[in-house]
Amino acid sequence: MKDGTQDIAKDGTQHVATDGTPLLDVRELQVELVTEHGIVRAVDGIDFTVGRGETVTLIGESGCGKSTTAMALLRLLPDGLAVVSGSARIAGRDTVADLAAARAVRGRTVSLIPQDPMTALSPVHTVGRQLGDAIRLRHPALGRAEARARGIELMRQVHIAEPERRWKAYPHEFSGGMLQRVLIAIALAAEPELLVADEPTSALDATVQAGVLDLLMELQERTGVAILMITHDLGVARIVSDRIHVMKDGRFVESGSAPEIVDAPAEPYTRDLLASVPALGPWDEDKQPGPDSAASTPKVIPHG
Amino acid sequence: MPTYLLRRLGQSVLTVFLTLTAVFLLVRLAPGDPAAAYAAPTASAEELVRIRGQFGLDRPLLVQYGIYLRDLVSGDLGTSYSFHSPAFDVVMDRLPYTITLAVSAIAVTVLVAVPLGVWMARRADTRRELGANILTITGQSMPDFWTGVMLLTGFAVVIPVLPASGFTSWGGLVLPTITVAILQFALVSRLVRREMTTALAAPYTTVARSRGVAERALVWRYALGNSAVPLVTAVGTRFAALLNGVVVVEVVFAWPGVGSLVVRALETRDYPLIQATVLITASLAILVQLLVDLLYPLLDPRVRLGKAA
Amino acid sequence: MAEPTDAPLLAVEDLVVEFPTAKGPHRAVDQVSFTVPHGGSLAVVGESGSGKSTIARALVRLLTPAAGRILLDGTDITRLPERRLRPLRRRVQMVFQDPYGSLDPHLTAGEIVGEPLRVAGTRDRRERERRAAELLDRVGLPASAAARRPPEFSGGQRQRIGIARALASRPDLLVCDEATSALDVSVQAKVLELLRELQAETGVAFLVIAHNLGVVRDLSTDLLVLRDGRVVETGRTGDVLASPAEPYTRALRRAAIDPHAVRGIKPRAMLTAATAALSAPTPS
Amino acid sequence: AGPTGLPGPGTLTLGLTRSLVSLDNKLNQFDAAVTVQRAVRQALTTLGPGLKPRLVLADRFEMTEPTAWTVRLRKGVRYADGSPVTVEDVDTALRMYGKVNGSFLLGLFPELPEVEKTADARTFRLRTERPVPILDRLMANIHITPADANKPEELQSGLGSGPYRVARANSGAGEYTLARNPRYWGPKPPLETVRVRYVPEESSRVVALRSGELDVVDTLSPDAAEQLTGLPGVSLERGDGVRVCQLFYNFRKPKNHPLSDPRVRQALAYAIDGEALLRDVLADSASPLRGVVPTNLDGAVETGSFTHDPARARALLRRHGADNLRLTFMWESGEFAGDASVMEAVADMLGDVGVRVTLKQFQPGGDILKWRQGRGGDWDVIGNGFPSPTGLALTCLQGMYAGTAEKERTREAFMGYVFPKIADGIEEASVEVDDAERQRKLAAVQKAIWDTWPALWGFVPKTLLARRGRVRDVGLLPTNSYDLTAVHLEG
Amino acid sequence: MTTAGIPTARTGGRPSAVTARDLARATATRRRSANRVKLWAGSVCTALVVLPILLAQLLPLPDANDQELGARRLPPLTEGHLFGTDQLGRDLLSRVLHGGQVSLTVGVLAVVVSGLIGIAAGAAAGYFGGWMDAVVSRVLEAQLALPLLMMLLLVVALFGSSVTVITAVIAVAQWPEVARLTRSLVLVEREKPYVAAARVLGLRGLTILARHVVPNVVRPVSLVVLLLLAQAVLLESALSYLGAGPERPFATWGRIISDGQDYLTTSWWLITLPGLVIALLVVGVNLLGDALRDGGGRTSRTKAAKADGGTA
Ligand SMILES: Nc1ncnc2c1ncn2[C@@H]1O[C@H](COP(=O)(O)OP(=O)(O)OP(=O)(O)O)[C@@H](O)[C@H]1O
Ligand SMILES: Nc1ncnc2c1ncn2[C@@H]1O[C@H](COP(=O)(O)OP(=O)(O)OP(=O)(O)O)[C@@H](O)[C@H]1O
Ligand SMILES: [Mg+2]
Ligand SMILES: [Mg+2]
Repeated sequence: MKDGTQDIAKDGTQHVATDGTPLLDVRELQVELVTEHGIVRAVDGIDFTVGRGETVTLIGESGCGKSTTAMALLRLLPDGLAVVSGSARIAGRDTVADLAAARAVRGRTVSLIPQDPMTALSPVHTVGRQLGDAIRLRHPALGRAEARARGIELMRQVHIAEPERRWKAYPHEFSGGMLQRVLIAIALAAEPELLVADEPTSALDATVQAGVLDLLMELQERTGVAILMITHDLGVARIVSDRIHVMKDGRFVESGSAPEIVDAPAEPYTRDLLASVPALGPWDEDKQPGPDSAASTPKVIPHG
Repeated sequence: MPTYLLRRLGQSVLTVFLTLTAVFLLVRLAPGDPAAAYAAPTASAEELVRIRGQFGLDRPLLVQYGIYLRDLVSGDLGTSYSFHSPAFDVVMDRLPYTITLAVSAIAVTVLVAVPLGVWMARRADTRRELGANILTITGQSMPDFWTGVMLLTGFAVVIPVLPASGFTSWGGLVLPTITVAILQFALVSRLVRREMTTALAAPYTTVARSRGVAERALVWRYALGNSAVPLVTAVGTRFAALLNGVVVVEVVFAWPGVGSLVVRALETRDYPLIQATVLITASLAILVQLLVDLLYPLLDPRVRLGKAA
Repeated sequence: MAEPTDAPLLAVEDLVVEFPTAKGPHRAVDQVSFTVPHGGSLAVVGESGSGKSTIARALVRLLTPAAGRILLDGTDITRLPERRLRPLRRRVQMVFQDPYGSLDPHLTAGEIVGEPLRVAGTRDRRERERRAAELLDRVGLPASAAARRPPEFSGGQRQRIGIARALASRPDLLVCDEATSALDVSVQAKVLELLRELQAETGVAFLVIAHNLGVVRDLSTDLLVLRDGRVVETGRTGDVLASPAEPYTRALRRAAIDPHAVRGIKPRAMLTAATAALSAPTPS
Repeated sequence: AGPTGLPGPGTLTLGLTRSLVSLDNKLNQFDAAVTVQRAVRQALTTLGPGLKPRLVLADRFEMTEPTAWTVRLRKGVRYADGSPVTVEDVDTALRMYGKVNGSFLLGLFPELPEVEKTADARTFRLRTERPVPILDRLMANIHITPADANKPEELQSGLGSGPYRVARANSGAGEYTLARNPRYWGPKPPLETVRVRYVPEESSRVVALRSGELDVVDTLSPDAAEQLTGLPGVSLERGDGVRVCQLFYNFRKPKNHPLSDPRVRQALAYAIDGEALLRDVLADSASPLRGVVPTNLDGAVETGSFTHDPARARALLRRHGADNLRLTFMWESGEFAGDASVMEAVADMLGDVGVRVTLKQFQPGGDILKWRQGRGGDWDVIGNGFPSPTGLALTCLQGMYAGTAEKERTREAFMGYVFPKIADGIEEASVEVDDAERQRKLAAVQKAIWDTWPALWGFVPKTLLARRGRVRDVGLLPTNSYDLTAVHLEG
Repeated sequence: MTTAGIPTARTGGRPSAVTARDLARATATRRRSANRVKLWAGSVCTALVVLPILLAQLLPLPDANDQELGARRLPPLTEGHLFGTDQLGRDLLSRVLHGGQVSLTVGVLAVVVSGLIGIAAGAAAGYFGGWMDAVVSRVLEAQLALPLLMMLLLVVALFGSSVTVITAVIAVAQWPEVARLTRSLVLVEREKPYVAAARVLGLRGLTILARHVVPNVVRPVSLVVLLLLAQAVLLESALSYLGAGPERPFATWGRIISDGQDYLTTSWWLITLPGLVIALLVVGVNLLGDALRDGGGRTSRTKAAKADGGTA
C-alpha cells in the first residue's frame, strides 16, 4: 500500500516522513478520569509524534496511563468517564477536538490491536463475520463473498493455517496467539497508516509473543505501516522500537531511541524497570556470531 | 448430543410423571368430594355413593392410580366430570387460546421491553431512565386485575376501539396481551438493561468501535447478541409459565384459556380434567424449557450441551 | 512432621491426566515422572497448554490422575478418598496464579491466613489472629493489613497474602503455579525475592511452574521442560538454561527476550529464529 | 363481529356468568342457562309469567285421575332435523332423567311418572303411584330429545325441537352460536342468531354491555346494577326471584345448647338489621323474606317478618342464659351475591349484642357438604340459598323442612331440621289433589315452621338482568330465565 | 495499580481541563447522584408505607373492622376518611394499615423462608452438581410447569387458610426464583480459584459452601429476595381473589383488593388505593435494592448475569 514510506531511515532519531508532517502528532495530551473517588489524571500532558513507517513505544509499569493514552487518541474512552484535552492529530485531523474526525479515522487510517486478545472479540459471532465487517467498512462496495475472499487472504497473511475452515470458527476455538493474529488481521483490514498496538503480547506466553512480534515487524517491512507500541516489557520495547518513551504516572520520564534507553538509561525509574527483568544469563548461542543461522530458517510457518 | 437429548428427554418425562403423580395424590388428599360437587346439594347419600362408583372413586387409591396409568398409556386421559366429555378434548378446546395469548404477550414483551432495556442501558442513571424504571415497576406491582379492568374501561368504554372480552376478533387479543405484557416489562427490561450495560462496557465492544463499527450495529448486533442467552432464558421461562394460563387475566377478559379451566376444574374437583390439564400444560412447559436449553449452543457457541456453563 | 527418609518428599511416577472432550479423552499430562527432595526446588517450564497447571492441580488433588502414582513421603495419595486425604493436604500447599481470584473477597486478610489454622485444629480465635499477624508480617505486609479485605490490596500484596496462607499450613512442599505471571515486572521481582527468602529460611520445598524462563532461574535448582504433556528435558536449571540440549528447549530459550542481549536496531531476526524453532512439528 | 366485537344487527349476544357445559339440563342446576337450553330443547310445558304452567310440545296436559295425567303432543311438532316428536321420545326422556345420578331435577319429583301409551299416537298418560298434583310444572324441566339419541347423561349434541339450532359450539370455552331453526314448528322467532358467551367476571360483563358488545347480561350483582342504572342505552329488568337465601341455624346442636332453644334463635334474629342489610349491603337487590319460602311462590304465605331490636335481643339472650355466645358462621363463596359482605355485616351486628362470631368461608369444591352434614366440624349458622325452579312453595318446603328421622340417619335432613309434625304436614299437602285444600295445608305448615325460627335472617334476591336498549321484550321470569322467542331487536 | 487513584491535587500544576459541566455529565457523578436519588426516593417510599403500618395502632384511626353501613363506599377525603370507606363503611386507610401488618408479616416471613430454602437448594445444586443438581433442577422445572395458582389453592385447601399456611404457600411459590439465581451464581463462584484454594487447604465441601461460596452470593441473592417481598404481597392478593386468603375478617391487602374488585368501576378507591400502596412499597424496595446493589459488588453482578444465561 504505502510505497513512499519504505525509505524510512533506520536511524531512530528521524521520525518525520518525507512529506514533512508526522502521521501522529500528540501535543499536551491530558486525560482526566472522573471516577467515583474523585478525578484521576491518568495522562498528564504528553507530547510525542509517530512518523510513517516508524515504531514508537510507550513503556511503563502497570497503571501509568499507557492504554489511556491509546484510547484517548481514538476517542474510545467513554464520554462519561474521560475529559481529554490537548491535541492529537492523526493524518492532520485532530481527534481530540473533533469526534467526527475520530470516527472517520477509526478503521480507516488507524487500527487498534487491543491489550487482551481473549476478550477483544465478540464471543458469539464468528471470526469471519467480525473480520468481514471490518473489511466491508473499509470497502463498502464489496459483497459478502468478496469480503470473505479478502478476509481469508488477510488471515493467510497473518499466518493462520486453514483460513477457509477458520473463517466460520468462533473466538473461543482459537488459542490466544491465534486470536492475536486474527486481531492483527482485523486491524490490517482497515489498511491503516497507523497501528496502535496496546500490549499486543503481554497476555500471551513468551513463545507466542515472539511470533506475534515477528509478524508485526514483517508487516511493517512489507507495508510501511507506522506502529504505536505499548508495553511494559523492556525486552519487547528494545526489539521492536525506533524510539521509546518511558512513562510514569501519566508523564514521560525519559525518551530516546531504543538502544539509548535500554543500554544507557538515564533515569533511575528506567533503571529500576530494567533491573526487575529477571536475568536469564548467558547461553551457548551468545557465543556464536549471531542469529544469522536462525534468520535463514523458513519464515512462514503455520503457527498455533 | 443425541445421548444428551435422550437423557434430557428421559428426565423430562420423569419430571412430568412425578408431577402428575403429585397432582394425582394432592387432589385426592385435599378436602372436597367430586361427587358432592357434581351432584345437586339435595342429592342423597346413596346417590353420592353411586356417583363415586360411577367415577371409580370408591376403589383404593392405589388401584385408582393404576387404572389412571393404564389409561394414560393407552392415550386415554379420562372423561371430565363436569364437561361430560373426554378431558383431553376439553383442554384442547382451550389450549389454542392460551397459546395464542402466551405467544402474543411474549412477542409484545420482547418488542417493547428489549428496546426499552437498551434505551435504559444507554441512558443509564439519567432521570428519564429512573422514570421509566419506576413506571415499569409500578405497572408490574399494580394488581393485574386492576390493570385489566382499567384497560377495559379505557379502551372499550371511554374510547371504544377494542372489544372488551373474549376472542371474537383479533382485536380481542390486544387488551389481554397488554395486561400480561405489563407484568413482564419491568423484569425483562431490567434484565436487558443489566446485560446491555455489561456488554456495552465489554472490551469487544470498544474494540469493535475502534475498528469503525457503527454505533447501531454495536448495540443491536454485538451487545444484544451477547445478551441473548440470559434474555432467551428469561423469556423462555416466562413463556413456559404463561402456558399454564393466567387466571386473573383470563377471567377479566373472558379469555377461555386453560388457567381458569384448571381453577374451575379444581372448584368442581374434576380430577380427570385437572390431571389432563396438568399433563398437557406441564408437558408443553417442559418442552419449551428443553427447547430453550437446546437453543443455547446456537446463541452462544461456547455453551456445550450437557455441560453446566 | 515426617522425618526425612531416603525417600524424596514427592515422587511422581508415570503420571497421566486426561480430560474428557467431545473427541474422546484428551491427554494433558502423559507419563510424567519426577521427584522433589526435602527442601529441594524443581521448576516446570513449557509453553502455554503444555500441561504445567494440570500437573500442579493433580499434585494437590484438585484433579484425579488417570494413571501413575503420586507419592508423598512414600504415601500413595493418587487415589486417596477426600476424607483420608484431608489430613495430608496441609503438607502440599499451592500459590495460585491469579492474585485477584484466589482470595475469598468477603474475608479479611487475617481470616484468610487464619483459615488453615482452623483446619489444623487451632480453635482459639486469638491464637489464630496472632499467628496470622505473624505470617502477614513475615510476607512483608503491615499489621493493619489483617483487617482489610482482598479488594483493598494491590496484586502484589494479594499474592503475598496467598503465600502467607500457604505457609500457615507449614507445608513441606509449596506449588507455585505461575505465581507471578499476573504481576508486572517490578512487582514480580519483589515477590520472587520473597519466595527465595522463605525457602532459605524455612527449608520448604518448591515446585515452581512458569512459562517465563527468567522466573525459574533463581528459584529452582532443577528444571523440567514440558511439551504437549511430555517431559522433553530435565537437568540442573543453570545447565539447561546455559546450554539446552533439546531443540525445543533451545527454542524456548531463544523466545525469551532478554533486553540486555538485544543488539542493533529492530533485530527482527531474533524473533524469527525463535518462532521458527517453536513451530517445528512436535515429535510424536 | 366488527373490530370492536360489536354484534351484527340480527344477532343477540348473551353474556352468561357461568360456563354452559352443554345445552342439556340433566345435571345443570344453573338457572340462567335455562333460557338458552329451552331455545334448543323443549319440554311438554313451561313456566310462564306468574309461574303458571304453559303448554309447549303438549297441547293438552290434564290431571284426569289423582294419579294420572293425560297428555297430548301438539300436532306437527318436530325436531330441527325434521323428524317428529313422539311419545316414545317422552318415555325415553323420563327414563333417562331417572338414571342420572345426583340430579337436582330428580329431587323435585316425588316420583317419576310412567308413560302409558293410548290408542292415539299423540296421546299418552303419565301415571304415578301417588298423586303428584304439580306434575304439569315439574314436566317443564324434562327436555324432549329423539329417543335413540338420548342418554342418561348430559347430551353434547344440540338436536332439539326448539326455535333455534346449534350452529357452532365450544363447550370447553362455554361459547355457542345459535341459528334460527328453519324447521321450527312454531312461529318464526324474530332473532336471526343468538350468541352465547361466557364472561365470568362481572366488571368485564358490565364493560362489555356498556360497549355494546353484549346485549344481555343476567344475574347481576347489586353493585353492577347500581353502576348500570341510568346509563344511556342500558336498561335494567328486575323482579322477585324464586330463590330464598337464609342464615339457617344448625339443628344438630345438642339439646342443652342455647341454639336448640327456639327462643334463643328468635332472640338472635332481633340483632339483625335486615333493613340496613338490604338497603346498604345488598343495594336493594333483594326483598325481605316474610315467610319460610319466597312469598311469590305458588302456595307461599306470609308468616311473619324479621325485626331489628338489638336491645331486645340482648335482653332476651340474657334471659335465656345465652349471653356471651360464640358462634361459627359458614358459607360457600358465591352462594349468593354479596355473600361475604352480608356475613361480615351480620357478624358485626351480632357483635353489637355481645355475640362473638367466627366466619368460615368455603371454596367451591371444598368440604362444605361434609360440614353441613355435621361430619366436618362444629358450626352454628350457615349462609345458604335454596331455589325453587318449579315456582312452587311445596318443592321448596319439601327440600328444606321435610326432614325425617330416617333421612337424618344418613344426615340428609336439611341442616338437621327434623320436626316430624312438620314433615307430616308437608307430606300431606303434597298429595292433596284438591287445590284449595292443599293451599290451606301448606299455609298451616308454613306457620308452624316459622315458629321454630329456623333462620337467623333471610331474604329473597331479585332477579336482575341488564340489556341494551335495542333488545326488547325480555320477559324476565322469577326463575331468572326468559323466553328467547319473544325477544326481538330494534334498529 | 501502583498509581491508582492519582489525586486531583497532584503536583506539577497543569491546570485541570475538567469543567463543571464535564463533572456533572460524568458517569460516576451521575451514578452517584442517581444512587442518592434512588436511596432517598426508595427510603421515602418504603418508609411512607412501612412506618404508618408499624404505627397503625398508635394513629388516631377508626377501628379497621368498625362497620357503619350508612357510610359505605364514601370516596376518599370525605367525612374524615382519608382513603374513603369500603363496602361496609369501614375506614379504608385503617384497613390498609392494619391489613398491612398481616400482609407485611406474611410477605417478610414468606420471603425469608423462600430465601432460606432457595439459597440452600440452589447452592447445593450448583456446588455439588450431579444428582443433587438433577433433582433440584427437575423440581424447579416441574414447579414452573405446574399451574401455580391451582397448586397453591390445593395446598390451602389441604391445610386450611391460616396465616401460617398462606405464608408457607407463598414461600413455596417463590423459592424457585431464589434457587435458580443462587444456583447460577454458585456455578460461577465454585470455579473461582479461591474455592480451589480452600479445597487445597483441606476444608470440607459443606464448609467451603457455607463459609466461602454462600457469603459471596448472598448479596445479589438477597436483593432478589428483597424484590420478592413485593411479589409475595401480590400473590397473597391473588390467593384472596380466588378465595384462599386468610380467614375473614382479617383485612389483609390481598383481601381488601379482592373484595374491592366487584366495585372497581363504581368505587375506584377500594382497589386503586391499596394497589398504589403496594406499588409504592414495591417501587421503594426496588429502588433501595438498586441503590444498595449499585453501591458495590458490581463485578459479581456482571458475572452472575453471564452464568444466569448459560445454565438456567
Ligand atoms: N475506568 C477507570 N476508572 C477509574 N480509573 C481508571 C479507569 N481506567 C483507568 N484508570 C486509571 O487510569 C490510570 C491509567 O490506566 P491505564 O489503563 O492507562 O494503565 P496502563 O498503563 O495501560 O496499565 P496496564 O499496563 O495495566 O495496562 C490508572 O491509574 C488506572 O487506575
Ligand atoms: N478442564 C479441562 N478440560 C479439558 N481440557 C483441559 C482442561 N484443563 C486443561 N485442559 C487442556 O489440558 C492441556 C494442558 O493444560 P494446562 O492448563 O495444564 O496447561 P499450562 O501448561 O498450565 O498452560 P498455561 O501456561 O496456559 O497455563 C491443554 O491442552 C488444555 O487445553
Ligand atoms: Mg493497559
Ligand atoms: Mg497454567
